Amino acid sequence: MESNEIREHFPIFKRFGREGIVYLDNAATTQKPTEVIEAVVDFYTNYCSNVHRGVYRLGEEATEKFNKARENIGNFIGAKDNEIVFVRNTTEALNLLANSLGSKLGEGDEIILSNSEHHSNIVPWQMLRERKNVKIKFINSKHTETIKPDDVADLITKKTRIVSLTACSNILGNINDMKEITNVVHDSGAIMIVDGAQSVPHMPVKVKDIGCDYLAFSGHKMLGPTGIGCLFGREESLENLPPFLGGGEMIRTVTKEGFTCEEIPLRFEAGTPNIEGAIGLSAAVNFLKRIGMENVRQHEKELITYTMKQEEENNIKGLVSYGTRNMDRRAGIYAFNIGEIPKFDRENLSDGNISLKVQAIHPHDLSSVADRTYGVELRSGHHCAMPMIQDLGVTAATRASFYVYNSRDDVDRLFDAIKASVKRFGL
Amino acid sequence: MESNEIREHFPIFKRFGREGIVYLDNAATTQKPTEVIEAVVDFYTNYCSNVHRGVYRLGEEATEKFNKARENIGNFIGAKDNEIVFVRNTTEALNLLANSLGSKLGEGDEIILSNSEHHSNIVPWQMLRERKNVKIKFINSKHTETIKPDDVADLITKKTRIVSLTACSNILGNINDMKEITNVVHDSGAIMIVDGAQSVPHMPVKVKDIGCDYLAFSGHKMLGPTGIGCLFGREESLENLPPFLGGGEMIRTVTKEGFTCEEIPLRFEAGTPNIEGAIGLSAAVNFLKRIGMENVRQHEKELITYTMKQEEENNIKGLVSYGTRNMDRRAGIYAFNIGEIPKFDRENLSDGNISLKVQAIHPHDLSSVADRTYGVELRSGHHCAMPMIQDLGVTAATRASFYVYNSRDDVDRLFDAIKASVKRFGL
Amino acid sequence: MTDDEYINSEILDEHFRTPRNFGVLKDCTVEIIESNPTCGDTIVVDLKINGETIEDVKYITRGCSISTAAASMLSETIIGKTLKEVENLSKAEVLSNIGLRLGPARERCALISYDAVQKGIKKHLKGGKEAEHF
Amino acid sequence: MTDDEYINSEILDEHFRTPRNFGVLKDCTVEIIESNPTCGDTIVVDLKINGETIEDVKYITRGCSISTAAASMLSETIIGKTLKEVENLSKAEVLSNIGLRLGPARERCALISYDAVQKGIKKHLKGGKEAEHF
Ligand SMILES: Cc1ncc(COP(=O)(O)O)c(C=O)c1O
Ligand SMILES: Cc1ncc(COP(=O)(O)O)c(C=O)c1O
Repeated sequence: MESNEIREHFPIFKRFGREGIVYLDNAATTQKPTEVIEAVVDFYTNYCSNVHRGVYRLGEEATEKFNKARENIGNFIGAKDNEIVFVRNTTEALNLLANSLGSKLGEGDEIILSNSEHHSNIVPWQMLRERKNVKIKFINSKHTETIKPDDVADLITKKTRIVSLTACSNILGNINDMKEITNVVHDSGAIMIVDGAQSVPHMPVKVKDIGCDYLAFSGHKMLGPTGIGCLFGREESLENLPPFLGGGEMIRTVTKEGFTCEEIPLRFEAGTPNIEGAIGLSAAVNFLKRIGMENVRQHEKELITYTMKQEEENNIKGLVSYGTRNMDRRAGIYAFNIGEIPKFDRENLSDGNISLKVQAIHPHDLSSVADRTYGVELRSGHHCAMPMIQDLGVTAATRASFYVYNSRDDVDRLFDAIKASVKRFGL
Repeated sequence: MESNEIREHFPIFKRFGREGIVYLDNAATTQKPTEVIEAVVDFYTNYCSNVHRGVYRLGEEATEKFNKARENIGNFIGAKDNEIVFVRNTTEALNLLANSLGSKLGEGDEIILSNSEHHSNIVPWQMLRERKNVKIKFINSKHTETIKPDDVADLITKKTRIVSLTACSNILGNINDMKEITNVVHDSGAIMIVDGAQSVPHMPVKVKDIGCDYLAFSGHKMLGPTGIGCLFGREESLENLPPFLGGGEMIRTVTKEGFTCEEIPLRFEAGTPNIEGAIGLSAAVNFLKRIGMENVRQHEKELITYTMKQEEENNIKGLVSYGTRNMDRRAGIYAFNIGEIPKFDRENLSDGNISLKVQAIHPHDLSSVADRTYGVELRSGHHCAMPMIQDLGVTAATRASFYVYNSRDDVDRLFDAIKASVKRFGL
Repeated sequence: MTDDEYINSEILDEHFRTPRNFGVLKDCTVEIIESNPTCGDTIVVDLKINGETIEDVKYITRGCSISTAAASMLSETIIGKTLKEVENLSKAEVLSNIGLRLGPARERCALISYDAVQKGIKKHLKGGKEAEHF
Repeated sequence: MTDDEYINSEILDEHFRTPRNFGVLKDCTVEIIESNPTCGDTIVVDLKINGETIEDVKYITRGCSISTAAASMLSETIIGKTLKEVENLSKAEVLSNIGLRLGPARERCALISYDAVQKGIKKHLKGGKEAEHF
């Protein structure tokens, strides 16, 4: 399918029309095709019921569809169905791991992260540190460089228990080689966790290829509903993982004295799950399979390459952009600034030092103008990656991120919008 | 609205027709009216975007609708919007509390629960006990009795920190007087948590009336989507509650060294929330408001009273039912058995003692026959309340549970279905 | 499962009302207690294993018609078989023996005895003898 | 906010390009550092309070046009006012001074200086003097 043909499947683009909206905030969340919406409505209309326990027809149908969804999503990343735990989102998956793996860690054990992690792959570990006094080490890569196996190897010690890294940075678009990194990590005996929030939606991902122990991703970033995401864990890994949330469905028996657990993956799914979420995500996976993940990746690579070309040709004064320039390792994510507003530094803000007239357009202003002039929807701010924003030495950035329905026209409109904001707010 | 008129709003009943289906598993999950389905589809079609940060029009609309949903749901239970935390379900809300309140407890601190709690109000506390060596005490009420303030007072000691009780048992239908119980608990200085999974959907509930510190409920049990639920916490209580999950949205700043938290309620909502879930639940609340919660309660009280009458008139051999006979304190929940299969007891199962021919119909068989003969959808099993099932001395029970769209005809069909199962499996 | 199958199945009735090999094996080699989380049913399975062969099986259950009938049929299937043969028995075969199309919840009822037997063999091979308590 | 309002607002431009009372107050009574979680902007507000009156205000921000202009307008509003008067100033008034219809995210930009000032007054009343570090 071409991007134009793909767009036809998305009611929101029909509603706003070609001129109305250029949606470029796909790293935050994606639009939903008719196929996903219909799968959700089908559940409500034809077989709405709780899952797992009902022996009546609605309950059986709901359970079957729910189980099939798990199988289908597992298959998408090359996993068995019992290796897929349904969670709300990537964030919950990583918290589950920080808690359940964390319960086995002790003082001084080390966890390795990187400076390009999303907050959801930082804060859960910092919270664990508060409880357990573990040590967190950061790989500090330059924004132009992907994370290399050596960067990890350099930090590994005998005390390293967990390495948790994003497969693709949501701000730089840098794609890290998780397979090679996993090898290094496993050689040291540590556990490898991959934050797949920006990789699973955008490129072929097979867990057996990578070899990682765990992989987390969110449905809403891959055409699916919000409120549903997955934690993949290798069967052996999940078998040994202590439960996280307790309640219905995850138990086998409960007495006043104690409880015994269900088998995996149900052991990790306490309470009524997001049933239509799982079913909707499965429909999204089918949609992506029809396009083909190789094609998704190819399409986005072409768009980001075209973006680089447009950046050069437009030669906008003060424009700075971030991320690797190696397009083989670059996802469809484009973060930039028009002039850089330096990061906040109390020390430097004494009276003598105040230079009000920073030669820059604040990302919020840029986004608002882009929206109001060309209907271009951009994200501005810290992108939940404050440590990287800090390392870039800035206060914020503007980000465009592409998906299957975007086209070169959208990139052209992006640059029109940037120019409009320069016209409005340029100093 | 009459139940017939109400049914018109539910596409699933149109699809199956009056004769096709009698849905009586409402304590597990409820059907969804067109209004809820349309609210969800509207999000996908007209303003699909992530919330909180977008400064473009879709993002602003999504954020506004999401915030309005929170306000509306809060208003429904008499709470301010910042007192409503969005979670997946009741189970997650109770786990959040067991973790966040639990982090402040120490060895020997006491928690009071009851024998009619759902597993999701037992297992999280048992998991806390594993971590912290706290003590759990159970109120052991007879199934014919609601929980009385004195039952709680009897167990309270100087070490009691938390009392967590269901406002309405999901197996007995007993409605406990949470206001009086809360008074007793607060007099002792302990924290009062109410499991509102079966009360908020079925009767007027105002948190200021009850006076409790926390209240948990699930959207899918009150005409809303799955994957969305709420934890209400009094402003002062939430302000002092440590965060649970870490990640995006719940932070104010993140550096490699540490993080600071957002204000309540966002502090407790890490990662992308279930946006359409919240919006759908708000539409469900509007639907319930139109009916009026007094009317909902009155309708269900009439149905359960009628059920008692039918039970008497049909006089089915071996039928035993559970729960209080005081209809003022009884929700629309009817758990019963045709003959009681005794609970499993290894000691009693020596060769001499084996009596195969238990004079009983297994609840699974009853449910299957009810479904296949009269399209009556019942739940059978332990209803995620094994301790109460154990105290009833049985292996399982069958349960019918009513909601706004059920009618006396449905109760008649229930008894037809029971009689059909006696015909098929009666011994 | 169509109405007819379930409501009228004679084989189901047969095995449910007069289950074969019901009871306790005093001289069992291995005993397994397995419970069905769907409804809290519990089954006790006693296996008498001699070398490579399952010489005898008895079980106690107060489960539903399907779990009782499935246990009864399974007991008839496995007596006299080798451990390997029983280990190779697939869920699909067990379900097809019962001959009813079952939904996911009732399938669990039909397979609880199968799960217990498989666990029993594993336990035996590991040298375990004592009963597992829950 | 319509296109015209935001794109052409003269008052926004005025205050953004030449913000009033920008800078540091060496002899401030209380200083507050507030950050906007939406985009990581940070504002430092210095208040000089004499008895019941706010005698002077200065602030530093490198936020967007709206947060800068809002801080500028707010500083003009509160100089010379009593603490009570400022405490009674509502968010709605501040937003209406700016005169643009703002979405929820930009509203936070417009209110960061307001939040800082309110916190500053609270801190002053509690007797706090040192700067709050983040
Ligand atoms: C009293 C009670 N508490 C808690 C729950 C758990 O609800 P959920 O599965 O939505 O978390 C239920 C649902 O069955 C319930 O009835
Ligand atoms: C790399 C990465 N990790 C984690 C997340 C968090 O995803 P969610 O909000 O769905 O939990 C995101 C989303 O922005 C992301 O880009």
